[in-house]
Amino acid sequence: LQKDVKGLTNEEIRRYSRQLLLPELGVKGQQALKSSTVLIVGAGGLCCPSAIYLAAAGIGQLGIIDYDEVEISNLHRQVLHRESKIGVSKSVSAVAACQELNSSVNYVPYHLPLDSSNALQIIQQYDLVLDATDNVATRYLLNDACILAGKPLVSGSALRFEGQLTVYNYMGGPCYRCLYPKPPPPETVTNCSDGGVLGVVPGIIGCLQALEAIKILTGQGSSYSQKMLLFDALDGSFQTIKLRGRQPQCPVCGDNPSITKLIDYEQFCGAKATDKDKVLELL
Amino acid sequence: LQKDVKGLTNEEIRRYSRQLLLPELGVKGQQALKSSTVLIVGAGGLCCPSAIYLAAAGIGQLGIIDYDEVEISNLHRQVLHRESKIGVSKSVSAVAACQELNSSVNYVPYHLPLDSSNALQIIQQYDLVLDATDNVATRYLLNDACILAGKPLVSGSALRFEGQLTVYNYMGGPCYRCLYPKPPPPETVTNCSDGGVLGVVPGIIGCLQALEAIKILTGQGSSYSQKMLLFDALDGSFQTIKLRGRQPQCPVCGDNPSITKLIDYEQFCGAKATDKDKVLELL
Amino acid sequence: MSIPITLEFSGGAELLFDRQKRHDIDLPKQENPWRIQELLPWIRDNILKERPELFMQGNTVRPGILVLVNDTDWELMGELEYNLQPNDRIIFISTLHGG
Amino acid sequence: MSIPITLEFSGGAELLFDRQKRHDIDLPKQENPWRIQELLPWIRDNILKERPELFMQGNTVRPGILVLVNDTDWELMGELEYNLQPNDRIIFISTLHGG
Ligand SMILES: [Zn+2]
Ligand SMILES: [Zn+2]
Repeated sequence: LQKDVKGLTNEEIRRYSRQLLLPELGVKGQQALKSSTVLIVGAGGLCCPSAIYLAAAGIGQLGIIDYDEVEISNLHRQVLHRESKIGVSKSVSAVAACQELNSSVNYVPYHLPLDSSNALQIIQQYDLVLDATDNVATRYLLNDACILAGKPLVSGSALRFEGQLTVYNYMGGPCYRCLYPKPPPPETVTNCSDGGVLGVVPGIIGCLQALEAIKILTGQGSSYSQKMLLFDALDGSFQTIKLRGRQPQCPVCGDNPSITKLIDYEQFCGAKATDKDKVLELL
Repeated sequence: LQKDVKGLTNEEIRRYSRQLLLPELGVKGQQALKSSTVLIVGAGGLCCPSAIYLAAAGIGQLGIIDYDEVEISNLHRQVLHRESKIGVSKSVSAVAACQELNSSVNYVPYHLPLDSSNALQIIQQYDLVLDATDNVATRYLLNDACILAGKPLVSGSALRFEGQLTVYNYMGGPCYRCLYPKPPPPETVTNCSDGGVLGVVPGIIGCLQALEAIKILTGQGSSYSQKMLLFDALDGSFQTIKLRGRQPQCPVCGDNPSITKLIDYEQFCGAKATDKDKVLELL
Repeated sequence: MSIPITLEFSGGAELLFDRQKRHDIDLPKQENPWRIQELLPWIRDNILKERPELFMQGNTVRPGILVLVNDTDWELMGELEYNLQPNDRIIFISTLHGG
Repeated sequence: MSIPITLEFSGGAELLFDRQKRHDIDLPKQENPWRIQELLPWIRDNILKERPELFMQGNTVRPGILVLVNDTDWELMGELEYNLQPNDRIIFISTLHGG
């Protein structure tokens, strides 16, 4: 019954029929997705939409990393988690939700903090990485690890009513350090726990991260290498800006890199790699 | 324990803390959401993201209408449904998923086709309507019903790699008939079953529908009255276009309307109000 | 002097034009100004690839196609009477109904 | 003659400017062309509302702020040396890290 037709089973043809119809995707694109592996770092507001749409589209393997557990203050934006999962590992919770939608994907939940000791070993097993983290130290870590491992990095971020999206280390484009050679002063960094965020803003950016991943993996190419999308939810505006190219003097992706293995990123940034939701004292 | 603070319980303060922090929303905005009711028509690709983000944000009541049952070919884009829900009513399935995220919302699933006999009676009970349907006849029906009932209509659509978003009947802006006085010839209408759609495209448009609903309900106002957002996923571009205003000669929202009760929309459009997913014969 | 303008087709309208979304064209010199009224049959006769009835009905676009002049609904610009200017961007959007 | 330009602040940078995202300003006439190098201290002294150290470090913007000249990264436009033109749009974006 599960006869292979051009590498797809009848079940797969039924499930993916509406995207198989797209000439830009088709059977070839579906097979490319099926043989691709994506790692999402962070199982929060950006991960929830990106993970579920990648799972729905039929990615081969989806890894999700998070060290944290589900809290009630996550649920206004982290829509894969549930009231019944409060206290459960976020990576496990996110994977369980995706599994119920598409059990044919190979899921790998990592309940651990990504750090210099494990990042390369994990990232090397994936074709592409989504930065869905919430702090500066992990963003530098992830950037450097993706450069060292040669993986494209689809980076999203959101705060308050704004979102940003770009793709690093793809087709000769720049990396995070090319844009931001120095980390920001810790007192200028606001996370979602401190600044707040409207839940649907990471929803939109996370969807766009999944889209760029699908386009890269199926050979359409990304629209956001050396470009950044700025989204302002209050005025409903999207703006695309043109970024600098890869910097020859970049310490990690440049012509003579000084960073050839992962460093201590909390020290480099002067900030912890955590954004633990704190109990809000209102009034 | 569940002490009311300015109308919010401690549980609500914990759950919504990250959006209560936003000065543009705050306790007042949260209370506005809590006392608001939204109806989503269609429980497919646009509804799944919009329903879950409205539920997550703490809308008071969420109604979801769909006459159809979950099929496997829905699962590549209709991410609230699950393999275990194949054959189940889509409205029931969507509501069940939202319920697990936020049980404090009042959910009303309607397992029925919206038509001229029931539309007004249902729509009158809601503050705002999301058009998440998939056919022309229901789009005209919904437009006329929202005009007659005086409700803003947040309209989304998606096909292939493209999406469109606009808000009708809001702050003196135009309605669907102002833009499209005549229905399109049936042979020019392509639905997702025939033309295909990349799942994350309705994902993005549905998130944006939830966003506009939240902005309208909390008094921020919409960014898309008399404007339309065009999204092209292949080149990652968003474009905002300026639309005509309300047309004084519009047959339903004009100065001397000729349509004062709902008509037969399948006859008007020469097309059925269904987009049943057909079994795809590939090869 | 010819008038250079850009045509764009989206929402499925591009399927009638060999899937090409953007066309940079030069309208030939003529005595009177080019109006959209003359542009439509010119498009039909010169670059449309198939099924003209899915693009035009009578002397205008078929119902369900929005026409934009430089990102603004043509209804605000005079519709068929609009006089084309050099480097105008005229967009034809087929309305989507899927969801 | 003064030079009219538009400043925009986003990503949180607007919080240093009374939450106002867009500022239409006229730079006073001066002998030499206005460069971004001169614009930055002018902004700090004239429209910044609080905590200048969160906007500038030394003679440039603090790390984590992207500067754009008409939607293009200033790195491609000469950075501090760029000569401002009338009606330029200069954007300061604080990078977001939340998720
Ligand atoms: Zn670099
Ligand atoms: Zn009208």
